Amino acid sequence: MLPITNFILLSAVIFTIGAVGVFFKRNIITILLCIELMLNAANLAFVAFASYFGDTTGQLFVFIVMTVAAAEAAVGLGLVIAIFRNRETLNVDEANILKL
Amino acid sequence: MNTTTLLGGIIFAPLIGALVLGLFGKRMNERTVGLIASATVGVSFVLAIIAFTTLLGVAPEGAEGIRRLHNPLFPWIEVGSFKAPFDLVLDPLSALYVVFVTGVGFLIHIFATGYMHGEGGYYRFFCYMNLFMFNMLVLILGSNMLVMFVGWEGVGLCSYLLIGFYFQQQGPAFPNQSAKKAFIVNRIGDVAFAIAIMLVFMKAGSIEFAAVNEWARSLTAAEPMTVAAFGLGGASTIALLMFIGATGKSAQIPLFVWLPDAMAGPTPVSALIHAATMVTAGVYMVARTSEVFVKAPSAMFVVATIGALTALGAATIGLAQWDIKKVLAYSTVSQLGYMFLACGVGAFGAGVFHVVTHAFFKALLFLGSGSVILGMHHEQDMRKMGGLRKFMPITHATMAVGWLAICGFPLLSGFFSKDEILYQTFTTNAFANPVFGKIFWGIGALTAILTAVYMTRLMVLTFWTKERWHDDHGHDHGHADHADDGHGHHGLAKGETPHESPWSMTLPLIVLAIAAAVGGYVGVPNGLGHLVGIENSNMVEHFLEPSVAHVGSHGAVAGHGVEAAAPVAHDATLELGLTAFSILLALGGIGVGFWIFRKNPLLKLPKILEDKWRVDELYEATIIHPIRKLSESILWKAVDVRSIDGLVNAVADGIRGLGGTMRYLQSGLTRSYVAVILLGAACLVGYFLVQGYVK
Amino acid sequence: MTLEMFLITAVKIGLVLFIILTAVAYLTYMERRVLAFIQVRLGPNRVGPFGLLQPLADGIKFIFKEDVIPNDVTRFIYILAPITALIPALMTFAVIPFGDRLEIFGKDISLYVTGFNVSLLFVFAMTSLGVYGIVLAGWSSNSKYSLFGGLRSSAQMISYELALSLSIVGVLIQVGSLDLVKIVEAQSGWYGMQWNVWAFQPLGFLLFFIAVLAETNRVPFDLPEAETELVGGFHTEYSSLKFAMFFMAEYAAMITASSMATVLFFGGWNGPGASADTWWAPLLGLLYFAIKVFAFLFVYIWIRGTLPRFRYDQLMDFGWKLLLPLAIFNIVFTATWKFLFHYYDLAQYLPGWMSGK
Amino acid sequence: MFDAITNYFSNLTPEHYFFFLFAIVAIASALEVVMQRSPLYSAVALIFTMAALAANFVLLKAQFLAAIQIIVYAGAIIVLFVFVIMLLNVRAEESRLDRFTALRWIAAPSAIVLFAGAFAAIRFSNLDTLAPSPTAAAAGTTERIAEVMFTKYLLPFEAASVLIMMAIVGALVLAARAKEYDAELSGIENQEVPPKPEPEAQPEEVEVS
Repeated sequence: MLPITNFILLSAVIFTIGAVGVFFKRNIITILLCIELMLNAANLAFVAFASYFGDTTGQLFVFIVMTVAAAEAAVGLGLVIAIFRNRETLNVDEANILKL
Repeated sequence: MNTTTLLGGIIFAPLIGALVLGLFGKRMNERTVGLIASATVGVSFVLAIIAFTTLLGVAPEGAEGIRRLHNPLFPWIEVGSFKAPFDLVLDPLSALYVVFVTGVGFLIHIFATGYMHGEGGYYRFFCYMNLFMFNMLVLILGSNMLVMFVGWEGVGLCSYLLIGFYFQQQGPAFPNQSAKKAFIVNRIGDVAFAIAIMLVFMKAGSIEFAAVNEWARSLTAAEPMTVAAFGLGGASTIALLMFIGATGKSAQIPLFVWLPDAMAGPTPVSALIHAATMVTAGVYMVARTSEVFVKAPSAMFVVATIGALTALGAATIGLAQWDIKKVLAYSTVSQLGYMFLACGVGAFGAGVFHVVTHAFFKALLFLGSGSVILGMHHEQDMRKMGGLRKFMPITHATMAVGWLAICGFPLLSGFFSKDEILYQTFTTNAFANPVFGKIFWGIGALTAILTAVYMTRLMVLTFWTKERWHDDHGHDHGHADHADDGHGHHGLAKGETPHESPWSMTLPLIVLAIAAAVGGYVGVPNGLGHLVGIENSNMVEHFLEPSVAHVGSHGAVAGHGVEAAAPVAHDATLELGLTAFSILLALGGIGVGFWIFRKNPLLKLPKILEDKWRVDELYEATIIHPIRKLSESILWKAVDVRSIDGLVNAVADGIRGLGGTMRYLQSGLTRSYVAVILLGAACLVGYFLVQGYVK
Repeated sequence: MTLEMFLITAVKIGLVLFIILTAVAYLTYMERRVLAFIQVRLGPNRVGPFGLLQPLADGIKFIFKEDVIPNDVTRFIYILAPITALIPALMTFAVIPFGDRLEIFGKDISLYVTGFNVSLLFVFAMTSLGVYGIVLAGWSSNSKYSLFGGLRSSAQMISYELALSLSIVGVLIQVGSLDLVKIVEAQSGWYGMQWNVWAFQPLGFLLFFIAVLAETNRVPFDLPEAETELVGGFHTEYSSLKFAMFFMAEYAAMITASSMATVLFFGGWNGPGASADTWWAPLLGLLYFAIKVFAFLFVYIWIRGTLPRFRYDQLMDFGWKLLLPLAIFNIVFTATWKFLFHYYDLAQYLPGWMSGK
Repeated sequence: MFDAITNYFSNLTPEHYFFFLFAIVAIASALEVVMQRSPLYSAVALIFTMAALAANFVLLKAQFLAAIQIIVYAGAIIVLFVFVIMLLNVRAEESRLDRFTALRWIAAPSAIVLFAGAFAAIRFSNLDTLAPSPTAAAAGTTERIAEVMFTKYLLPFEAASVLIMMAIVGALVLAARAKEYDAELSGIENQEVPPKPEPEAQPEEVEVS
């Protein structure tokens, strides 16, 4: 049987990739995608621990995380559209004024 | 514990009715609305009867031998050891209440379909009425104090909505003002009740009625009968707080002022809520927790005193009122005082019995007055009535039954219950000094005479003397003083005569008249029963025995209910003597009433009585006015404006200043934020690593 | 996993793929013939007897046509899109229970490829992936018609997927399982009175069927490929085998939808004699399943021959303001019903065939 | 040396192979998400990551979550992303000069530290000794999740639904406000509303033949 470290390590790798992506990308949509990546990495860790401890709680957290991700996508993309309408760009560095 | 789902049906039938009417009633015609409203309450009534008979077949359980039906609905609030499930329980006390509440409620609903004919907001009225029935039944059937509190507040809300039913009318003494008054006065009592619930949980560890009574029983001895007992936070304090709650709901001194004003609502509301059912909730609560009261003689003394004073005071006011509904309202307050007097001297069974008989005859009287008001085209002033016997024979006959019943005319229902209360008061040993019992009996007897007098006055003025419909007399008191039923035009026009009401109104009157006449035979006092050869004829008290505590004439002070359940020898001579005396009182009162008002129906009584002892003015001067002044000068101008606003503004200024400096951190560059977050995360991970390494 | 099981599964996969692809091919034939009948035409009748070899001819044509890839497309995604459309559509058949268990040469073989405890969710997962094929095709083609088709498609599918998922929750409440085999088994008995469509999900079925029409982009919800408005919608720029893949994906989705309707609402393989204890009973069940699926496919074509197309705003209003509230109402209704049965045990007052006891 | 490698491989079960397969797919597609210039490619790559993770969930006996992962993430969230990308018709990231190169010198080391820290934490932990739970399969069933969700974790569940509600309202407000902002940007709101011009005389109907 696989040791749990395999899954946790995979989770850590994906999380780091996501974190790096959030920092290095300039396109807002890609940044949001990278955040999803990080959330997914966390999900994997949750499920792994839930499975190895035989406890449902971890799986439930994944459920909640998915809810949060859905909410984040809805609001985030709403913001993206708003920014794009006013700025004609999706570069985060351009969207540096609080007032749209 | 016997589990059933019947009780859920009893409470939910009216709720469904209220929901249907509230949501869709606007599009229904009157027939459908009336049908739905009456039918749902009818269903409740039938289910209540079934539940009652089921209960009779249930084996008694526990040391107290209480029969119980239990219907758990859902777990409601659970915090730590505090549990308040939404459960319903039927025991003898609640069974009796449920049956008469649904029964009387059903009749009044039928009456109202006729009475409210053609009113605006017909469906709204019945939606509230059904909602009221739901809440009242929750109040009665709730298995713990919090569920009861839900019903308690619910009936308060419905009462508010229904008193203010004609909210369009504007003015200082008009329905919306009365509704607000009722609501606010009730809140005072509710606060006390809420505190009592908390205190009970603290002391007894549970708010289930069964557990609370168990706790009270387990107290070894009653607390001493002193004023200091209230400060101990024990049974006396709890009992007193609950009683304050009861004074609010049941209109006792000092919180009785809302009930007469509540007559601004439609008459069926007055009959159902402000005479028969809701106002007896206080008595119900006291009886429910009677074990606690038994352990607190000083609280019992307060209850009896307040009850007796209320009974007497309200009766005197009732003597001088001109508005037919006001007379009945003060009569209700007075009779409620009687019930509390009974509870205060430890005769809880007699008190509850009086609740039942009173529900019959008072509902009958109110409905009769409604019939009169409708027949007189919304005229409520008795000075403009008279001679109605010819025109409204059925109303007259049924009201006469109610009149005799409330006066305590022999062999009618009021006679039995009132007689029982007076006898129990006379022989009580709930108090250290038996003289108290005799004093209370004296007040009760005086009240009984006064009751007979003012009720006779009402009948004489309304039905028997010459017709005064078109007299100009009586307009001097102005319209503002008298709550009419929402019609710009009221009173009879020239040439009109009063008319009898439709069958939908007279039928409930007849049924109630029969109930008021024979309803007392379920509780014939044991002495009288003995006289005609029937032992233990007081079936009601026998039925209630397990579920209320016993003290006073039946057993030692603070005796356990079990001991009291044993048969006790009666002092038959004393009881029969007192019975004979109360017959004399009733007949005497009726006679006096005839003698005075027959000749001189418009006799003016002392102004202070007509002005209701000026209690409202007293409250205005001593409580409301000072509070208003205090709020204005100190709370508003000093505390709110200076301190609170000042504090808030200071905080706001400080934060603005801080923000002014901090804003330079907000570059607006998302990625710099991300970098900081990343740095922070890395620092955290590093910290934990180092810490782990050090370990 | 023994070699034997592996082989059996492999054979089953092959068989299912073969049957489905053949069915897809002949579905096109059936559609053309039935439409022709509705429109008082003849339809294809030249290739082979009654034109029965027409699908074969079409297939050969698709394969040998020139595969045009326009210059300005996003190449990788352009090629990926038809594959993304077809594969999930075919993968759903892995869990659809066509029939009961069958005994062959003493071996107990289930008449479905595989089954597990959340197979219904698997079907939904796969169908929800199907939208990518269309969206990616629309985006990568670099053509405004394709883009509009893709946009409309994604909006439409997101909207109707909600109603679709909610419409079957009633069934799930009643059956209490996400396993398609269990759902079918729960509908056996009482001569079809236990089929969910009567007991008690008629509204659920109606909503399901309408939502499924929209999910498969069929008339009257065929806005993504409305040929009169958008030339051809998302597949305007596709030709040859890639176009054929979209075509196959759409028809496979239709078969999936019909199968799901059969499984969820019409008792799956159940029918008179299908639960008998004989060797041929499962085969009979298979036949019943085929007949029911065929009936739904016919209704599909019938609707296409009869109804006009929705306008875009009507489509959105219909989905959000009518289907969704009705689906929620259906759930509340079913839950209340189930609760009442559970709590008050109303079933004891009903005749047996209604309560299912 | 050679023996060690053969030993290692001979000890592998099918689960190992599946895990490595999906782990490689997940990492590769995750890298692709970050490295692609076009958001759409990133989104497509993310679908693959999701699918690979869903497969990992199945390995961990969380079938319900695996299905939900595909339905919610791939079927709804990423579709939303793709929809927005299409709506705005975003092609590739503009290759304009990065104005804030200095930040990289903070972030890159931080990321390395982050990963190194996580790796070290896993490496030095005793997680390896954690035996798989025998109740793992029972913990992942729909019934079990539902039971826990609607009893013990009802409050978080309700909180999450409130969050979704707020997100809906927020998204609606953003979408509805957009017009107002447009008006504000073009300076219309500060001007007097010009009187409605009289409808011009309709041009003569042109005969269309």
